[in-house]
Amino acid sequence: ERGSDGEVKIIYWQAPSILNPYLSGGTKDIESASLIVEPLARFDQTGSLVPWLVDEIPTVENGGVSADLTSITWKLKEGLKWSDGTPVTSADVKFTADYCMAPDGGCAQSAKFDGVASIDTPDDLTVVVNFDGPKPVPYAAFVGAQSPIIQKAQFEECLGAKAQECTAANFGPVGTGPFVVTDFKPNDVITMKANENYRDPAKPAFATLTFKGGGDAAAAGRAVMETGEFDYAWNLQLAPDVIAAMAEGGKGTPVSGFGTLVERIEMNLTNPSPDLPPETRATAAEPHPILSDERVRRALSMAIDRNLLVEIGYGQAGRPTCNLVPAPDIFASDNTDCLTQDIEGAKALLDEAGWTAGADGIREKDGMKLELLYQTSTNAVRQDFQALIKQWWSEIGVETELKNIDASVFFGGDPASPDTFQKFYADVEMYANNFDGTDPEQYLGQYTCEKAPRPESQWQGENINRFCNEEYDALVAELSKTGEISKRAEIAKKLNDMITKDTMTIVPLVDRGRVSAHSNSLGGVVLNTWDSEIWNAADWYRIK
Amino acid sequence: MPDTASPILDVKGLKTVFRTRGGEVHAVNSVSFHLRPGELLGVVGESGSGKSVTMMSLLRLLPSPPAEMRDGAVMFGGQDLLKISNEELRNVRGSKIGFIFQDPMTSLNPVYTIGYQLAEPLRAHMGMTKAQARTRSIELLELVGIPDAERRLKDYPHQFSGGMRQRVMIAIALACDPQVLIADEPTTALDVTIQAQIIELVKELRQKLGMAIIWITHDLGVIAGIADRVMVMYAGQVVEEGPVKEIFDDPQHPYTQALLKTVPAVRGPRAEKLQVIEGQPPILTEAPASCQFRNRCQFAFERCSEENPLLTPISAPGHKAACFLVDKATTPAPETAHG
Amino acid sequence: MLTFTIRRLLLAIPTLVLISLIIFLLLDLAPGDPLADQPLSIPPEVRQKMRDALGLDSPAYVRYLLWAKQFFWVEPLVFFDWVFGTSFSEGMQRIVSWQFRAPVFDIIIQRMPQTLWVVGLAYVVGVLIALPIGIISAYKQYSWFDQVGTFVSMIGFSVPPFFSGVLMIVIFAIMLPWFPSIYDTTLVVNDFESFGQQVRQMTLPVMVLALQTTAQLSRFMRASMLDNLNHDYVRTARAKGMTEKVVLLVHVLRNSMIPVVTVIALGIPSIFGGAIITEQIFKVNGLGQLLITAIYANDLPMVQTLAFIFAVLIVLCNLIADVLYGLLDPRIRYD
Amino acid sequence: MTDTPAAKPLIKDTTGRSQWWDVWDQFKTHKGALFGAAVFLFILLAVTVGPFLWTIEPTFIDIRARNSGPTLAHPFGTDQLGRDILARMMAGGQVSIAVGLTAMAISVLLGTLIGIVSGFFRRLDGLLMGLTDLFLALPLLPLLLVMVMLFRETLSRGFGPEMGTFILIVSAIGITSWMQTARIVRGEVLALKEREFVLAARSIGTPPRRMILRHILPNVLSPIMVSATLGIATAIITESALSFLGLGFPPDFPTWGRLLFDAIDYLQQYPERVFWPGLAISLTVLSVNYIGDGLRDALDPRIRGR
Amino acid sequence: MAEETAVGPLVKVRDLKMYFPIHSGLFKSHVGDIKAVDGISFDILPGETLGLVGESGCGKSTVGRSILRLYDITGGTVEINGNEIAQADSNSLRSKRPMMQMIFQDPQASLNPRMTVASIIAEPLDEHLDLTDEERLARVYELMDWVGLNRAFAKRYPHEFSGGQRQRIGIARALALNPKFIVCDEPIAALDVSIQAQVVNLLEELQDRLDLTYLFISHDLSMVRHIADRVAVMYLGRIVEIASRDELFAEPLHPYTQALLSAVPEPDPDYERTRKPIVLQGDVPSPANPPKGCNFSTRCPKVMDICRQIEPDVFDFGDGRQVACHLYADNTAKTAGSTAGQTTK
Ligand SMILES: Nc1ncnc2c1ncn2[C@@H]1O[C@H](COP(=O)(O)OP(=O)(O)OP(=O)(O)O)[C@@H](O)[C@H]1O
Ligand SMILES: Nc1ncnc2c1ncn2[C@@H]1O[C@H](COP(=O)(O)OP(=O)(O)OP(=O)(O)O)[C@@H](O)[C@H]1O
Ligand SMILES: [Mg+2]
Ligand SMILES: [Mg+2]
Repeated sequence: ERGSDGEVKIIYWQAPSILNPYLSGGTKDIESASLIVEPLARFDQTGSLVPWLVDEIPTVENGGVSADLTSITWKLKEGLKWSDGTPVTSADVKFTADYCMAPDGGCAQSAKFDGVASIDTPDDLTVVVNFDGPKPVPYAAFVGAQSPIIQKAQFEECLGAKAQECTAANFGPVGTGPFVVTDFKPNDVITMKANENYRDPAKPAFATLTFKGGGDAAAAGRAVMETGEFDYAWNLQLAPDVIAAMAEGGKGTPVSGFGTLVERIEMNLTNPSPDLPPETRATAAEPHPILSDERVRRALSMAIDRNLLVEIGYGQAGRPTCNLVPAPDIFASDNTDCLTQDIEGAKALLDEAGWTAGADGIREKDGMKLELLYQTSTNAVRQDFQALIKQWWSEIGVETELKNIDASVFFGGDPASPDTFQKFYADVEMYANNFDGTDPEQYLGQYTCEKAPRPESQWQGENINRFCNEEYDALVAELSKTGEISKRAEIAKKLNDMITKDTMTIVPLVDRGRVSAHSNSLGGVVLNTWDSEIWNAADWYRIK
Repeated sequence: MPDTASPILDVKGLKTVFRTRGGEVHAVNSVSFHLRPGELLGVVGESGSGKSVTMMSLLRLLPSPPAEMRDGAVMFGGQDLLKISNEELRNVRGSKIGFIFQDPMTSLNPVYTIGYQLAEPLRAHMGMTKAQARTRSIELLELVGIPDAERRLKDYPHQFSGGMRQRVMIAIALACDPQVLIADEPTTALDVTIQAQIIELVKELRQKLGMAIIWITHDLGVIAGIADRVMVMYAGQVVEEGPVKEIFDDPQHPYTQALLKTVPAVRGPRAEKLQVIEGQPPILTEAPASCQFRNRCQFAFERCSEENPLLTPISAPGHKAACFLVDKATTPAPETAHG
Repeated sequence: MLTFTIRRLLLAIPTLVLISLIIFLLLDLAPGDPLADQPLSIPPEVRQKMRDALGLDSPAYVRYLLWAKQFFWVEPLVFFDWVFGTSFSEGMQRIVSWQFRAPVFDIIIQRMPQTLWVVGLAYVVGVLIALPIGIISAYKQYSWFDQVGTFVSMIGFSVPPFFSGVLMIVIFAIMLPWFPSIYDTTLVVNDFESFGQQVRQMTLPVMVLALQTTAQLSRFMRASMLDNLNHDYVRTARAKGMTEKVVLLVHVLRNSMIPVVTVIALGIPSIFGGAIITEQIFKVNGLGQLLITAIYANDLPMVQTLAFIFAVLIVLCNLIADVLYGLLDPRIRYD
Repeated sequence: MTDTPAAKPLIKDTTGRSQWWDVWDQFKTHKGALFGAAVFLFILLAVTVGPFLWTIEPTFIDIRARNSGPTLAHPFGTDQLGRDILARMMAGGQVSIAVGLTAMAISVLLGTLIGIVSGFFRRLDGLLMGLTDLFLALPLLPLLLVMVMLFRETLSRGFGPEMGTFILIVSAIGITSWMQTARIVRGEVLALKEREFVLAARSIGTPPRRMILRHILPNVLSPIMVSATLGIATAIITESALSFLGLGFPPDFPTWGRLLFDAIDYLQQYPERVFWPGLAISLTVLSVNYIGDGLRDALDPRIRGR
Repeated sequence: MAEETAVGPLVKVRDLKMYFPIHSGLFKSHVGDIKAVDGISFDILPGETLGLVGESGCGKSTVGRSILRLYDITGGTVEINGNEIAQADSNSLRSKRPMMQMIFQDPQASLNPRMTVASIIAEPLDEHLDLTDEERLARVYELMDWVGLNRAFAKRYPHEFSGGQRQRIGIARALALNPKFIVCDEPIAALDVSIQAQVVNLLEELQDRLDLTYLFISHDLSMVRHIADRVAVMYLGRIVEIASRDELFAEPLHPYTQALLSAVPEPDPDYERTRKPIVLQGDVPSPANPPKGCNFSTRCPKVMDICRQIEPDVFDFGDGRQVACHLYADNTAKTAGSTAGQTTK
């Protein structure tokens, strides 16, 4: 029964700063907002699409998607109401698109609306999205926690540049979700209460919800598993033994799930030497003196024991992987060559490449030492990885200099800073990345030649490695035109292999899952890594 | 003053030692003296001779540590001030014995008004109300000659000149009509003109109130003007004691003699060269076992470095000196007879 | 005194303007990007659009002048409107945070209570503990109390709060579940029970913070007391027959407090600066946490405003310290 | 002038001896200081000579031995990667102490310089005190980020990555922590300026520079000493915060601060891991503080003579 | 001591003024002055000692310091040994420092507690001469001998000495550069009676030996009588009377001088019983706000109406004796200019 279970308390060690997913793509913001605003369809814990505010997922088969793949028709559930009691109509859906696509709005999710030409609302419950060309995978707009429906009445005045000024709306959006905001303290705490007008009269079971933010993962885990002050803690990026010890506290249980997040080492194919002029430093004009050689890259990969990395860094929240796209299953390549460490093989490969051991044990070739600068963002697990990998590499005669950079600088795109991951003023760097939803097209499309960051593009671009291969570019183009799912999977696997197994441009290490924890008295938790982690909060209840 | 009146304050064999990091300092060594009612006892001696420490020991005003009263008795009103409880002592301090300190500039608390500081002992010892204390404070300030007393109660010490601060100190000391007033160099820091004012004031007050006074000073001129009896101290000991005329006209101890000669005069013939007492006072690291003045004394002989001369009565009544050379009145009477 | 105060205030204006400019230039020069915490899956073109929407790319002097106008003109007007119910500021652009797209002052005001409660109270508690410790240590110099006090305050100096805070949590929240480890900023104190709850949740952070304040201040107090105990007026008070209590607490204390009070006043800005690490450990989410998250998020308007308010407080507290000095010590008159 | 024998006990035969012997003589009498010096010396020895005796590399990972408690092979145990904590403590100590001392020296130098100049030259006073306020108000983190951005690479190239980072960190801590010292010193100088011996020096014609060096500086030594000892603690701790933010040394480079910080996650499972660096930092700070106390007394000839 | 030859004065002070400005109000505007020294003139002949007496705060120290240009004076001229001091720039001033030196009131405060005796005495040598270490040490020893300090004390610190010894250190420092003229600012005030005599004797001895000229500031009249050849009496920033020692002490003319002398107690009980000091009422007015007319008019026992209106002229009684008091106005023949103090010989 709605509201019968009292209060539920969630802690995110990153605090939400805004409740409008269109103005911030941060996980904390999107997931907290997912309790309030909802999309038309979601991904479930297995990665498959489930209808949410609609009755069924439109497909070509059921006629929801036009045969030429240029439009998709969504039919809203009947009787849906906003939390303020007004009905949800197709106009709200159309408005949502207008809102995000308005110029000067700075919409964080505008990529979701790529290719949307127009939206028609033939009636109050029908939404037709027309694309400007065939769209093999039309489930981007209005799908997933990133792209929920917002209320037209509330956001009407907030179009375009004014979006930034609508504080009240951004802090307390009217939604269809199980909860409504009663008080939002940015970067601190959100208090919510059950949505009176939620479509299922029996839900949510909790009358109020407290969403606390801030602190660190250890404290969050402690609050759920040891002191029992909170019911749910998000993303416990802690060493496995620490989590295990906390679980012994007996108040809560860690849960984990896997998505597409892959911790990887990126090889710089261009020369980052500080001696080069800034115009050509780390650009395609200067190939990397060491890493341009595929054998060196492969040897570096072979020296790594991914199983141990998982054991040390992630425990049950990680598994070794050799793929950039580890999931969903149909897109995941079966490539497992890298999983066994092969120090001797690596040595042999380096010998073959002409790198011979020098007097101090460090390999050299043509008077150049095999020395690498290895950078990553600041994070305890990453620093442990760095230390381990450095040791392995030293075993094969590679000298490594480690560097860690504050995440806000490393991932901040400031073109003036030498320490951003895009600029890549290092030989190798390590971080994790994933893609939204289940389709890797855009993700794999990042490694085309023209997406390499360079001075002309203000160092913007996702092709961090400056990988450039015509064949790859051609395959990417083909993928964008292919609609059939098995065909797409085949191309995607090929792309994945090209950039990992074949060229060792990207050296995947760990397929990182998500570990969260919930108290033993909280029932109904289903960890979902494809959508908002707390996607089914409406179903949560208190175990009596 | 008749010799017969029983003393109001009788100090016997007072010994005060400071324990410092560098060892002990024997600042006061077996000092005995007495004070009769209504009498003004002048105490002279050069800097460091133990004048202040002696007087502060009487009221146990020295911080302990480092100071330690090793021995002696201070008889006042039938009690030994060195033995009574702190509570009883507090009833003597400020109410029966007033104290004026050496440096008027720092002896008043800078952050309280004069009125407050004056009223404090009045309220503590005489149980006065605020209003009574105020009235009395005004009286007192007028008594010590501070014009516009009522208004000045609200002033802070720094708003007073040195001379006026000293008057305030006197007013505080007199607040509870003490039987004994101890004035530790009350005019040394002041100009002659102000000094003259204060001396006039004290003479006047003495006549009015009839209290006994101990007046410490370096300035023999001041002593000559106001004292009935004089006590000369050197290195923590009394070396000579007697009626003022005796001391100035017929000094017995070589130190007193020298002291009198070092002072140039404003009147009379001018000496070509000043007399000096060569050398320095000794450092009092242990209790004296010999004459402390011997190194600076032109008459020193062997015995001086073997034995510490006792204070011995001399022919003139009430005149005593601690020197082997003095012409004794009778057979040397042991010093213990009385101070 | 009044003219002194006014003169100092006037003199402070150019200093503060200069400080604001320097803070701005520094922040502008600093690397980092307000979009750093956005997921990597957001493509660069979209990022660029978000940046444009925040007005990030206009030239520095434009942004500075805009900020200055907003800070010195718009925000005071808003305040005026709020107090008098007028509407002069209508339609004017306030200083808006890049993280929250909300006026920074609203958020600062939201954060104020918990910071003042926790950090402020810790300061008060620290002061209240430090003073008696300092007084007793001085009065009983070299006693065991004094020695222990010295030792403990040294420990207080040398143990960082990120250590002592976690230790407190482990001991008093986990092993002995007496206090909560997470501060509830939404708690409304309206009855006895919620008051108790508030006290309980403040206990640990206040203890951690107070330890540091106590350590520093008790040293100061001790030194100042020792200094004053040797003054002549103390002897005068004793000679007047005052009890030791009066001598110590009336005469010596007030004099010793003069330098200490100014030290206390100079420490006040740090209350408003929040206690970054302690706030983080206990999730107090006060101004310190606001500043640090704003820095991490490269929320320049927020950082700039907070830093500048901090500068104003520092200058003001300097002034307050001087004025207090003058008020407490009648010898000093600034004219 | 004659000197009475009674005055003699005060006098040591000071002619042949350098005054540093006097300082040492006085220092010796301060029990706390002597104890502090002994502890500090011990720590210094442990971190410098220690690595020659205990030869395990601090960065060597023995993954099988990870999270081991104190054993013969690892007397202090190992960390989550199986690195020997004793070796790391010693290596970390070298860095932490070096950073602490150098950063403190920089901060004290700056603070003293600015304090003296602004106290001594009235005209510069307003300006320099404004500067002090500015530095107090500047948010530390962005300042550090800017410094790192502007100088890390140049310094790394000039001095090697480790030395470069060292210089960077030390100067970063130094230039952001001098303000307190400056204020205190300024106050002292203002008071000293009124003392008669400064006037005496002026009547001799001593120029300002020598006036400062000869008369002012030695007399503000004791407050400087106090800030210096406190400064070491702050510097060691600030360094740990910096390395945590990734602004410090390379991540495999142990420092006490980082060891402490890393160990806090494991506080419940392996409390000894927190204990060692915590103890080391506290002991260092404590011993330096007592040394400071002793030095202050020893350097003051007025106390020394007693 | 001055020999009756036609030598000109060594020190010539004319209309010296030293005002300390008082700033107040919002913009620290200049609202007034503390007129610490308000137009005084005097000469000091070579080898002579001029005593300067007066109450505390009357400006004695300020005169001494102004003459040595330790303050930037407000007005007037100072000439020492033919050199203009009052307006000299800092470089030429520095080069003239060796000939004029000062001895300070508080021997404790005027010695840097962190310097050894040797380095204190050597400081002027370092500043002005270029000596080798040995020469310097030799000179330091010589100076220590002169002032009667045991050479063995060279490495000791000031606090290890008694007051008298400390003052000797100060004297040695002042003598280091062979000055001609020394300002002694109450060199004995902080010392004990028995030590005072030692220091005064030393000063006299050194004067004879080194042919020094002193300005001896003191408020101890008996000591001034002993050491000074001529005496100037100051009251509130002005010289009220200047005369040779014997004349002044035998027959003080100015009412203030009379009061001052009568207030000095004598160590003679008989005399003291009969002495009737002229007790001045009230306090010295503030130099920031001196009374109209004669400065002394507020406390003068012989005050007349004119005193409160008009500042008295200086009346010259010949032989260098001058008095600034209206009482002597009928002594018309002896009126000098408005500047008191020139020795007219
Ligand atoms: N707190 C103390 N610690 C150690 N020695 C002390 C202390 N107070 C005084 N003395 C010593 O006691 C001796 C006597 O000092 P006291 O103050 O009584 O001298 P005094 O005769 O009053 O001199 P003055 O005329 O200078 O006031 C001196 O040698 C002094 O050094
Ligand atoms: N630097 C200064 N600033 C302002 N006023 C000053 C300064 N120095 C001295 N005065 C004032 O000038 C007047 C004369 O002071 P000065 O020190 O010359 O007196 P003095 O005769 O030497 O007194 P004492 O006998 O106490 O040494 C005093 O009123 C004093 O307050
Ligand atoms: Mg005394
Ligand atoms: Mg003077």
